[in-house]
Amino acid sequence: MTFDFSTAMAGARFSNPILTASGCAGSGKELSQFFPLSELGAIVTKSIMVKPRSGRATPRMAETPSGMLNSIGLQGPGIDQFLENDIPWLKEQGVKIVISIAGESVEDYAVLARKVRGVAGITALEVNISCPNVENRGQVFACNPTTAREAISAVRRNIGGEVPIIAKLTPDVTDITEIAREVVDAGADGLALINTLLGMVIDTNTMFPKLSQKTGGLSGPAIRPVAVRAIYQVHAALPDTPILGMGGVASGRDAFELVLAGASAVSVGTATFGNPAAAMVIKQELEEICIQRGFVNFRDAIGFAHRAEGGDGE
Amino acid sequence: MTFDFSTAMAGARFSNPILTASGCAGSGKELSQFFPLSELGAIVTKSIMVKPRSGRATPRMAETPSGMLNSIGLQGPGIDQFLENDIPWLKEQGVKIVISIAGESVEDYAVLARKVRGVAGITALEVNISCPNVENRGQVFACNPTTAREAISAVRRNIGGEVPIIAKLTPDVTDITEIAREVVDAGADGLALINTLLGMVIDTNTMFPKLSQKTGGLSGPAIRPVAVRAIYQVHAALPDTPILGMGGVASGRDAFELVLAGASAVSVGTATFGNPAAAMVIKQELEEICIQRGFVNFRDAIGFAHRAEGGDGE
Amino acid sequence: MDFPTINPKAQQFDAEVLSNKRVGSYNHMVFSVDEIASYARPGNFVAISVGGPGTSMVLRRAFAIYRATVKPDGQGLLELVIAPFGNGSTWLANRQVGDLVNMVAPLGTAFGIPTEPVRALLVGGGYGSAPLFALAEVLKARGCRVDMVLGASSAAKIYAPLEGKRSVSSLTITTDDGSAGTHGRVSDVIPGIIASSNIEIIYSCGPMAMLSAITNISKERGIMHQCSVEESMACGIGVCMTCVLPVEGEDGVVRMTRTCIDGPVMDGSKVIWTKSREIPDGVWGK
Amino acid sequence: MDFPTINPKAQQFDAEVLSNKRVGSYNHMVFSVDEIASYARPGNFVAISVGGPGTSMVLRRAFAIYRATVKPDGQGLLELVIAPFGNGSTWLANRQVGDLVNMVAPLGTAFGIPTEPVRALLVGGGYGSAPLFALAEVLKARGCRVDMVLGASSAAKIYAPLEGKRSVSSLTITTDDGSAGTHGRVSDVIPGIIASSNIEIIYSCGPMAMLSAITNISKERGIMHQCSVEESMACGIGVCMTCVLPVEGEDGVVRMTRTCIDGPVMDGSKVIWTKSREIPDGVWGK
Ligand SMILES: Cc1cc2nc3c(=O)[nH]c(=O)nc-3n(C[C@H](O)[C@H](O)[C@H](O)COP(=O)(O)OP(=O)(O)OC[C@H]3O[C@@H](n4cnc5c(N)ncnc54)[C@H](O)[C@@H]3O)c2cc1C
Ligand SMILES: Cc1cc2nc3c(=O)[nH]c(=O)nc-3n(C[C@H](O)[C@H](O)[C@H](O)COP(=O)(O)OP(=O)(O)OC[C@H]3O[C@@H](n4cnc5c(N)ncnc54)[C@H](O)[C@@H]3O)c2cc1C
Ligand SMILES: Cc1cc2nc3c(=O)[nH]c(=O)nc-3n(C[C@H](O)[C@H](O)[C@H](O)COP(=O)(O)O)c2cc1C
Ligand SMILES: Cc1cc2nc3c(=O)[nH]c(=O)nc-3n(C[C@H](O)[C@H](O)[C@H](O)COP(=O)(O)O)c2cc1C
Ligand code: FES
Ligand code: FES
Repeated sequence: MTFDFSTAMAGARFSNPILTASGCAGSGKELSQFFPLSELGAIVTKSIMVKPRSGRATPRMAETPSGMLNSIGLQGPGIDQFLENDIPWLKEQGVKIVISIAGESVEDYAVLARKVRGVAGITALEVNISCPNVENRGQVFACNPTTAREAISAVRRNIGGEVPIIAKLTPDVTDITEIAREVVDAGADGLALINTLLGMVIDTNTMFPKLSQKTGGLSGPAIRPVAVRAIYQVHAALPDTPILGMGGVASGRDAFELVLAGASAVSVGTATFGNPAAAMVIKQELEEICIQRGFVNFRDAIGFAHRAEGGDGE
Repeated sequence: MTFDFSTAMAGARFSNPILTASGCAGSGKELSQFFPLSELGAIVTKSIMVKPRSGRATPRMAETPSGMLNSIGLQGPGIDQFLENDIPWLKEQGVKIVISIAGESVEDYAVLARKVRGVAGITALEVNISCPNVENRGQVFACNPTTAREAISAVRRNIGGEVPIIAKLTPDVTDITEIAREVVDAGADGLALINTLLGMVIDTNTMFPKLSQKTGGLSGPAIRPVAVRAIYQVHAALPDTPILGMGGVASGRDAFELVLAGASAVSVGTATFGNPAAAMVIKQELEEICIQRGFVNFRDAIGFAHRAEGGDGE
Repeated sequence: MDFPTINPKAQQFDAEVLSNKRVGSYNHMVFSVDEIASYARPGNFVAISVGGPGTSMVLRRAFAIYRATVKPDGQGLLELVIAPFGNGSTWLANRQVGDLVNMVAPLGTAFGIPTEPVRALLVGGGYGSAPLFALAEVLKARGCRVDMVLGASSAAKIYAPLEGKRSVSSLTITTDDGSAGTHGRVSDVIPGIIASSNIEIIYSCGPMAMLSAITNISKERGIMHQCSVEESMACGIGVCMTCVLPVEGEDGVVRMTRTCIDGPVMDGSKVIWTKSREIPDGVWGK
Repeated sequence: MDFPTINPKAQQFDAEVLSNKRVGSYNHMVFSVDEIASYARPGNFVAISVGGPGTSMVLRRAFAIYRATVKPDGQGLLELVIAPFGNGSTWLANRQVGDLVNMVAPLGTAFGIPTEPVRALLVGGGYGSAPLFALAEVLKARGCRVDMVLGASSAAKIYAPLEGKRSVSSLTITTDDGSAGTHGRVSDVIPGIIASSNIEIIYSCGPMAMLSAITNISKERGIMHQCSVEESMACGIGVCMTCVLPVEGEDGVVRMTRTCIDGPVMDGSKVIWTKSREIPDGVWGK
């Protein structure tokens, strides 16, 4: 029997469950030197905003134990240039495309959704709501049930019915299931878990925070236990909502861990910085593990850790 | 000029700023085989509850990248046996003692505070409010401003004026400064930051969560960037409230990082598991770094990263 | 009150690798130490930091002491048997002669040695045989008869060096796949040996399921059973409370007891061998 | 649109350590590679994963290629000069002959080589001298006159091997502490050399403050300045956006530009050498 490695999220279908993580795959072209992008389940683009953005000043990163901090600050060309330049090239590669969008206001999300709506061949929309809301004292949309809902509603109203919406949440909240319920209720078809954790590194030589913006987002294997917990909790609370899992996945074993917790597909972020071919290695290892554990369909492994514990030796 | 390594927190004075972290130093006796406890700024005891507690079933731990998960579940003999057996021995060692208490209800905190009030020679009380509140659907006290306040108020009303109260907070909240303000307002003299992050590891062989209780607390260097961020934020918000910093400190450099962020003293937890003498190594390294950076008083380094950035090369 | 504490001889030190040889599925490693070797008793273990500078592994790994000797010139030797399994043990097994590793040793309780000569059965599962050979020598020196049963999943996982075999009167091997000795588990052959050799005490070391099965056999027959348990240990020195088992104390109360301090060698009949993942009813403080 | 992408010759591979020698404060390391060496140009760099299995270091480290050669038998050699500094570079400097390390190479832009013979000044700070010797050879082969200035905090931090010195017409050394050469900074001696040797182009590699100072000197004199910058890089292959500098493009617009793809070699006059920690006004999208 051949193993069926395909997966689906809210109508979006992927030939395999390994995707890139937003902001960790450049424009796609850079990675295509190491493997054909079409080997990915899909590429998730960097989060794109309405207007061009310089991002933050450097230093923008600091390595941390089993992880890193970044404060790129969503550098990018803005949605118009992005749709004109980046998307056509990606389409030529035959890779499924998930566009990630980010806004500074509810209206931004509405504008972005309308722009994406007009583009053919987009498999899904990831809505990064872990951004500061300039209209609300810079509080992150996903940190507040109301603003999280408003951002997702704005996308829902403007995207039309074709493209599934995946809301990307931050783990920096007291109860992530509360935010998850809220955005699903507002029309999200799926959830992306988790974005980075807010962290800081102080340079003990200069005795100032290392990053120019002081705080940054913590990613990498260090945060994997937080990702697994968040995915497990949300999958338990909303078993019918598909989850795109991410956070510290650096091997097939790690991806499998997120899948068992409830992820229908897995994004690879920081691991690509350490190994340009990480997504391909992870994909192959994950397939091997699934087969070794006796799964015939990848989809049977999703959320498998939630089954009742047996009495036998377990 | 000799370096003054002493520090103080809300009236409690320590000959040096290196303490153990609650739950990471056994009864003290075990560590005393590796160094005289009196070399510590203070020993912080495991969190003690009103009644004897078996703690959680095993497995209680899982190693994670640059960290570990634990779900000890506050195993302990209960406050009466603890005060009778553990405390007298610690006093003989000439080490300053910080008692950590943990309750399942507001009344528990009141009872524990009254019990500790009667004991002479206690330098401070650390109040672990990162525990599930059985009266509130098991929600952790420190996750909710109201319950956090109630627990600390109960301690404040019952402890009397002698022993400073240090409230220990969890980082698993949307805004830690909100909780910090609340407990300081309720009478906490200082804050202990941070407790562990909620995490999970799934055993990819059994395909079940590795810990018997599924989730556990993430500690170790992996979480240090979160600790530094939390300490920095809270020190900025409440510059007059002393902070006992902790979270992933494994070297003098790490301790210095937390001090620069705003910690008046530093607790060493997980590092002791990897190296029984960790606290002593860290103490010596921290002293060397402070001197090397030109500090004459340790206390001048506290929160030093908050100064205005200079124009020079920095 | 005299509360339990760690092996009073325990120290922390760097030890040099003197030899590292592959034996079946294992690495037999010899470390140069000082007079600390003279304090190690059969059943004691060492806790080693793994991974080197920049490692992501924050916890020590525990290994049973296979043999501890002091040479005439005063040099101490500690020998371990390592099963390269995950990142930590693999790192250790890859150390080369001349490398230093940081150890805390000796740790934990030792096997109790009877004052009179007795007929003893030693049972080891996998690398659980490691501490049994030194024990066998001590028992022989006391005039005991020593039978041994070693079990593993397959032949390569039986650790039974020649010089070790010398100190036992009989050695029975079982493998799950029949690739060596009797096809089956140690518990299949133990009752027969107890009967034929008139065994008075069982010493065991291996997986928890094996120790639990042996406890059943020994309890039925009223035979003493000292077992070396293996719970996940984060610190090895009694400060983390991760390594506990429900064990009945002298006062009859069952407490969650640290196996790194009150173990690893414990009286099998006092351990409550429940399924893990549950606190049995009646445990103090449940 | 043809958007910038990574060095089209870049590949990922394991390379064996052939030699590792301490030279002053540095380790000169030679790696065995295949024909990839023939694609490396002076200024290109490699990105190496550090720490080995179980490491806590998740990011690659970038190192300038000191020399890339292909032997007659087809074996390629890549040589690097490593300053053991933090955990990553120290790990690398501790690799032994025969060890394998994982590399991505060649990466980034190379120094532009003039088609006509010109009078060139090469300026290196610390290990920034590494890529300059191969550049000097190429320039000499084109008939250029090559002067060189190397600066460092002290003598041990000047990397200037004998065979390297052969390809330059003059070598001036400066040290901050005066332990070798002129007491001072490279920027103190450069104006004099420019004047006396009639320099037409400056190539530089070293700390950002040095590159910025050289840009001022070259701009004043209308001299071309190609510099190899060193921003913290998380990936080295253009996917993380951590390594950016504000750089003026051909369209006159200043953008935050990736130094791992559009650099490390850049036109000094196009870089906006502000204080770090600030986005200069006028940058696109500020
Ligand atoms: C008292 C005692 C004696 C031991 N003696 C030996 C011996 O002689 N030879 C030998 O090869 N190994 C022995 N072990 C097991 C050894 O300590 C390691 O658990 C094992 O080598 C796996 O570690 P790892 O780093 O390779 O695997 P990893 O998977 O990286 O281990 C991860 C973590 O889980 C813990 N862990 C996982 N599984 C177990 C387990 N079954 N038991 C205990 N801890 C676990 C490890 O200690 C570590 O903290 C002993 C363990 C104990 C407690
Ligand atoms: C294009 C380029 C070429 C380089 N060439 C050389 C060379 O030829 N020889 C050499 O010894 N080193 C070179 N470096 C520096 C090298 O990449 C490492 O940054 C340096 O060795 C310190 O790493 P570490 O692991 O020892 O220190 P750590 O402190 O452990 O480094 C931590 C992290 O910070 C980053 N980082 C910290 N400081 C710097 C810095 N000043 N510049 C860049 N990244 C930094 C590192 O990349 C790493 O991710 C080069 C860097 C770049 C970007
Ligand atoms: C350098 C960098 C840039 C990122 N940019 C984005 C982004 O633009 N949009 C977004 O939703 N997440 C962004 N992320 C978060 C990742 O997509 C991912 O959620 C997170 O890093 C955790 O996964 P990892 O541990 O595999 O990296 C970024 C992460 C990094 C490290
Ligand atoms: C095994 C273990 C047990 C702990 N027990 C307690 C406890 O009883 N009370 C408490 O307030 N914190 C407890 N903690 C949290 C630590 O005190 C500390 O806040 C946390 O581990 C972060 O510091 P570290 O990274 O240095 O370990 C425990 C942590 C560990 C790892
Ligand atoms: S291993 Fe830490 S208490 Fe036993
Ligand atoms: S280092 Fe990642 S984009 Fe340049």
